[in-house]
Amino acid sequence: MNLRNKRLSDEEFFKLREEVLASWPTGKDVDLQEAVDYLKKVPEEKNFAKKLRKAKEEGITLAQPRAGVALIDKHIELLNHLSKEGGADLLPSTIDSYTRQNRYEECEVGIEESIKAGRSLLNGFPAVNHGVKGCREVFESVDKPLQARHGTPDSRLLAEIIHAGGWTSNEGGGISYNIPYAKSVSIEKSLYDWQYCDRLVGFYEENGIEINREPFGPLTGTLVPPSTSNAVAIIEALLAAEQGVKSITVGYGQCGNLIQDVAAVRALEEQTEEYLKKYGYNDCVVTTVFHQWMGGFPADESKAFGVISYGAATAALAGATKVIVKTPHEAIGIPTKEANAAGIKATKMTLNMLEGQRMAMSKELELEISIIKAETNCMLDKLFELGKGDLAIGTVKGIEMGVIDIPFGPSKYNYGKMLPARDNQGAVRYLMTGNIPFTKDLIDFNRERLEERAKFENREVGFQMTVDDIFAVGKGKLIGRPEGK
Amino acid sequence: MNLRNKRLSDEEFFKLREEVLASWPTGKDVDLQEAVDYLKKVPEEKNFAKKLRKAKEEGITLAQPRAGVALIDKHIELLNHLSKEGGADLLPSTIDSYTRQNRYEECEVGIEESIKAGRSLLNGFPAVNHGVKGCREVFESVDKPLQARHGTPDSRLLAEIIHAGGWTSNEGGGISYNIPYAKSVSIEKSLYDWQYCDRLVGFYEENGIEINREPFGPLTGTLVPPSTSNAVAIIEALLAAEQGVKSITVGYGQCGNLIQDVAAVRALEEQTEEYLKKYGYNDCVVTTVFHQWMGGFPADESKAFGVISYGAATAALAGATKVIVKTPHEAIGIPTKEANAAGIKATKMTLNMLEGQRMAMSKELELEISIIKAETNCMLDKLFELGKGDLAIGTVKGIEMGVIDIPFGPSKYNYGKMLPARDNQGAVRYLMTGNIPFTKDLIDFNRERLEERAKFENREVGFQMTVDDIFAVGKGKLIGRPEGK
Amino acid sequence: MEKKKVVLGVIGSDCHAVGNKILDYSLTDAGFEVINIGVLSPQEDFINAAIETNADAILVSSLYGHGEIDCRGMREKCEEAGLKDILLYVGGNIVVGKQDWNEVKQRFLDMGFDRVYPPGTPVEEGIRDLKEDLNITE
Amino acid sequence: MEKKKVVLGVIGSDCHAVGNKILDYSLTDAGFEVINIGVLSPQEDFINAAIETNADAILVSSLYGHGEIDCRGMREKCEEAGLKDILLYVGGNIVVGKQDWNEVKQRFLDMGFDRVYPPGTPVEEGIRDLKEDLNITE
Ligand code: B12
Ligand code: B12
Repeated sequence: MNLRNKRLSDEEFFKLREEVLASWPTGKDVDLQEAVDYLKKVPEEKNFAKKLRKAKEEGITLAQPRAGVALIDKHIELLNHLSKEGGADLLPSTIDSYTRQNRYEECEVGIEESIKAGRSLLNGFPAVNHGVKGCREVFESVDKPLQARHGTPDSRLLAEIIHAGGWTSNEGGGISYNIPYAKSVSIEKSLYDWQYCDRLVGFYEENGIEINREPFGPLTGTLVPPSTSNAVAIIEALLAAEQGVKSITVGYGQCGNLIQDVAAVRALEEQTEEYLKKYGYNDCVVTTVFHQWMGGFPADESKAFGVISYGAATAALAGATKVIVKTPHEAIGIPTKEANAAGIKATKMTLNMLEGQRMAMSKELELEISIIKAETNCMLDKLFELGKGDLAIGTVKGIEMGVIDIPFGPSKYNYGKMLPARDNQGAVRYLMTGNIPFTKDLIDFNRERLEERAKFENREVGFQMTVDDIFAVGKGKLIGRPEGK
Repeated sequence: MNLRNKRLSDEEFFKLREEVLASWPTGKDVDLQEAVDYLKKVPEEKNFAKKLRKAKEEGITLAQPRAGVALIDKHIELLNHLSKEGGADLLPSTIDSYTRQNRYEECEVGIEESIKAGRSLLNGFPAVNHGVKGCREVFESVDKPLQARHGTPDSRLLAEIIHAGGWTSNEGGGISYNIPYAKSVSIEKSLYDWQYCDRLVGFYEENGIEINREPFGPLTGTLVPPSTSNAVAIIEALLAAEQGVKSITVGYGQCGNLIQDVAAVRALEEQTEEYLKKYGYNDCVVTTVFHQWMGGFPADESKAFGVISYGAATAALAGATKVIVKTPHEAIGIPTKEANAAGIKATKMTLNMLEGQRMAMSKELELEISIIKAETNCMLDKLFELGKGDLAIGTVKGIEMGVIDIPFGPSKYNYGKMLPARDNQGAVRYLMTGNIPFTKDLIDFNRERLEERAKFENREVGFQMTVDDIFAVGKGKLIGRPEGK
Repeated sequence: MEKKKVVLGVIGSDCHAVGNKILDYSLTDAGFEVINIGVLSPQEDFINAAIETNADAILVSSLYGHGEIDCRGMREKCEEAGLKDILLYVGGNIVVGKQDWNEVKQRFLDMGFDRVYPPGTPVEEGIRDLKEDLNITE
Repeated sequence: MEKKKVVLGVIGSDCHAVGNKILDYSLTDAGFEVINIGVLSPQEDFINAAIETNADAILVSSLYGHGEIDCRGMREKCEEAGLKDILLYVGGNIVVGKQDWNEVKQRFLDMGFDRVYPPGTPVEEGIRDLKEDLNITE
């Protein structure tokens, strides 16, 4: 492995490919040329990249759920319910957690036990085990574009199987599907493996098949400051573009302060486009995805509807191309198909009421956008510097040094010294910056905002705020204030 | 009856009072002096006016449901459920429709049949029939301030009974509880009867009891342009202030375009305060109430949650002092207590997430505020002119002439030539102004906005837009566009 | 062909006017002669209007929940007034709360209504049924 | 008094780290010595850590839904490894989906867990129980 931000050569790619396909029996059924032919016949409205581009042009926000169960027939039933009853615009297949760790033997156990128990014992669809045939069966039984959503550091075999299966989008990236999802996979390894996934998409693009790629925006879903997730999204977009990816959806997870959230999406879209242009990737279509609140949810279903709808409203006002939908069961467990459809319906109703409405520009919004962009630039500039111009190398070094530092990331490769907390309006700020190379102005700005809250709450700025904020939404508030405040 | 905008003399008031109390047997139990003593003992947190003032100072938005059933014990059970399980901040007692028409005999039938059937056959709480004693029983069994919410052109006896019963707020007004609720009650008569209700509150104020009054903002709840409902609210505020009312909550029903809705609430609060000052009422406390969407609802409960939460978010961003909550049963029928609590919980969750957040000022918001204020001024100026300075007289004449014209008002005293429709962003505009005395600039502005929509939809501006807009929200959209648009 | 006449109104102490205005507009548009007695109308007003105009059908709306009380005995009063077998429809939100629709429907059929419509019924459905019941062919 | 030792971790292929970090922080704060093996931990890692440190209790978190598969046989493995009667707690979102809690609890009690916690259990509750079960008096 010799990681650089450079398009994998055909030689390297096809050599790796042999290993990849040999790693589990279903790998041998992937035939790239046959897959290209298959994908050429996919109608326009079932192609993920095309549907996203159209939505962007029309200025509308599409709704997409998360969903996946162990068995093919149940999975088809589920997806059709979400499409027809729920009104989903885009369909997912959430992949189970064993597959994410490449533990396909355990998937077999999960599949068998699910058949026996008559209910899914897996938390997602084990696409590798079901193989190209199974994936196509699903794809041919639904009426919308399909995407794999997972959290897999090494998703090379998965990518081969789902794309050959007709699924025209894959979520993930070398950072975003490592640090929140793994403990001991090096960044070098996961970036390299995701170059493979991106290169595969690049290969399809060169053969006339549009396939969408989506870095996972929310990361740990827990108080991630916008500039941190935006920086990661932009890195992954640049790395993907280098491998030939053309349709890129950058993502962001709702923090809860409306102006900050809108600013984050706007900054994300603009900066992604700027960086892509700057580094010579001129023919990418950049779209955005907004994730409804990704942290701990309230257990009460009515309250959950409030969180869901507020997220939908924010997505619309931000002008995101799509929104990922939560469900009223979020706090408890994987939703039933009914609960999942309910989340989509509340979302779509809200989107429909806000169709065509955008948050107007204001002094406050302008300020937030400029702060987020400045913070993001600090991180990205440093990575390029560390990599002497090579972003892949810079990223490995930078994450090791804490230039990018993801709160609550379980990976041992994460620096883990940054701490976030909400300010007095609920915007997520940097409480401790660890090694993030911010300018003094930016550090002061973050600090001042937190001091304002501390004063209001009559306590010190500190880790207790972070802890309180983690539980706040679950308890029915945005900001974790002391009792009686 | 000699209607003028002049504080009723004690002589006139107490003479009328005899008749009023004699109109139904429970009237004789109202003893004003005893009521003052009773109300003096009401703790601060159960006084409506005080709780609203505190919320305004703290900049928070309170949530209040609508609810009422025929029998006292069931009504108490209902209110306690909404307070404890739902988390309502303020409690209502919605009055049944027979009481609203002063048909107390039919209430008796409804009460009896409800006992027999074991379910409420009345659509609200018949407070007059239950009398002071019944109202106090309710009040003493709950832990929050109580308000009567109804739609009664002549609510004099009702007002006497509820206030003596410890309920410290009364909704309504001579226009807002006539035109949407009656067919053949003259404006002269209803304004006069509401002067009585206001004077009663003034009497209490003079005796040291704070009581809140709330003109009914949404009127027919169906595409009412902001300036029309704002004008009515300001008139009723001025008329109430003249009778000695000090705590006034002006209201507005959500139209659905976020900027227009926020602008409407801001304009309403500012202009009400301006007009009160201008006419010498310097010690009134003005608060605002935002009604979640008052028109036809979607029957699907998840979609209803979307509408409810979006309304809650708008209320918070507008900075309204309270929000009136809808329920997931809205399209079908009076909600169960569980459904009602569910609506409150979704609302409060949304309010909590937005606590302290306000929509920032922008060019767009500024424009909307200025349009609404200009339109409102056109109507109010004309009324003062018609009344030669007397607003009560001017209002009677003005409504007859269509200076104020409420869409879909069933009253024969309503002019009925104005037609509203949504523009291309969903804001409600004047399609036909009838006799409303707008300047040419304002008429052109409304027209241009509608033409923009017509162009987009490739059809003419016209009544079909209005019809389509009436059904739109029920069908899951804000704007009633032709198929495929 | 002569236009069929329908009496339209909202019964009892009910003030919901929007649906009534839409029904008036749509029925007229569909070729009926509409006698609209509006909101807040007692049974007697429906019956008198039907007698005066020799109407073919009475369309009762009830939105506010008291429909069950307000509609009782209406069929009998029609008969007494000599309106034999006049078509009697009712629609809107005719009872208090979310109740089992089949039961609700039966209650109103038992009262003598020919057709009973659930909340949110599209106008087109009422018009289609009217044409069928009055043997109108386009 | 010597600190009681608890092994803490998230079992199986589960990466949910936030609750784990909070539990670590709170247990330490409450006076326990915490051996936190973190996320993505197989049964063996819990057991080895408990043996190495001579721990008093093992606290298993499972959030992602595979808890039922991942926890099976854990009590037996403890016994085999010589951890006789070690306290075994499990909590989080331990099964797939919203299921009847009493049934779920029974399933895990039958597997040999001493205490089983539903979603969203406050940390304080776990700490209170630990103190009770380990006879810690403040
Ligand atoms: C944040 C989050 C994520 C983040 C996690 C980031 C990270 N690395 O930590 C991300 C986005 C990466 C993620 C991924 C996934 N997630 Co997740 N996630 C959540 C979420 C929203 C919040 C979890 C959280 O941090 N809560 C805050 C902490 C403080 O609370 P806690 O974790 O519940 O822990 C507390 C208590 O439970 C208790 N506790 C926990 N363990 C124990 C043990 C004992 C003994 C005791 C006494 C107490 C106790 O104390 C803790 C501290 O207070 C929950 C839903 C929710 N709760 O709202 C879903 C949820 C846990 N995730 C779920 C799933 C399925 C997944 C995925 C498989 C993706 C998918 N299919 O959607 C992947 C998992 C990948 C993997 N390999 O594990 C499901 C689990 C479903 C089920 N059990 O049926 C949930 C419930 C959502 C849902 N309803 O579908 N997730
Ligand atoms: C707007 C509205 C109001 C406005 C009415 C303004 C006005 N003057 O018109 C205001 C705010 C004043 C109001 C007041 C009240 N309302 Co109201 N209102 C509504 C609301 C939101 C929409 C009604 C509407 O205009 N729909 C649009 C029109 C086009 O549709 P429609 O009325 O349903 O009529 C269509 C069809 O039903 C059908 N149809 C109707 N009749 C018939 C008859 C036949 C034969 C056929 C074929 C078809 C048919 O065709 C019509 C045209 O398409 C409904 C709930 C909802 N639907 O979302 C509640 C609702 C009707 N109101 C209700 C109530 C209870 C009241 C109040 C008593 C206050 C309260 N307790 O909350 C007062 C009534 C006072 C009184 N004396 O009547 C309840 C009735 C409850 C029940 N039946 O169990 C409802 C259902 C809300 C609820 N869930 O609580 N209301």
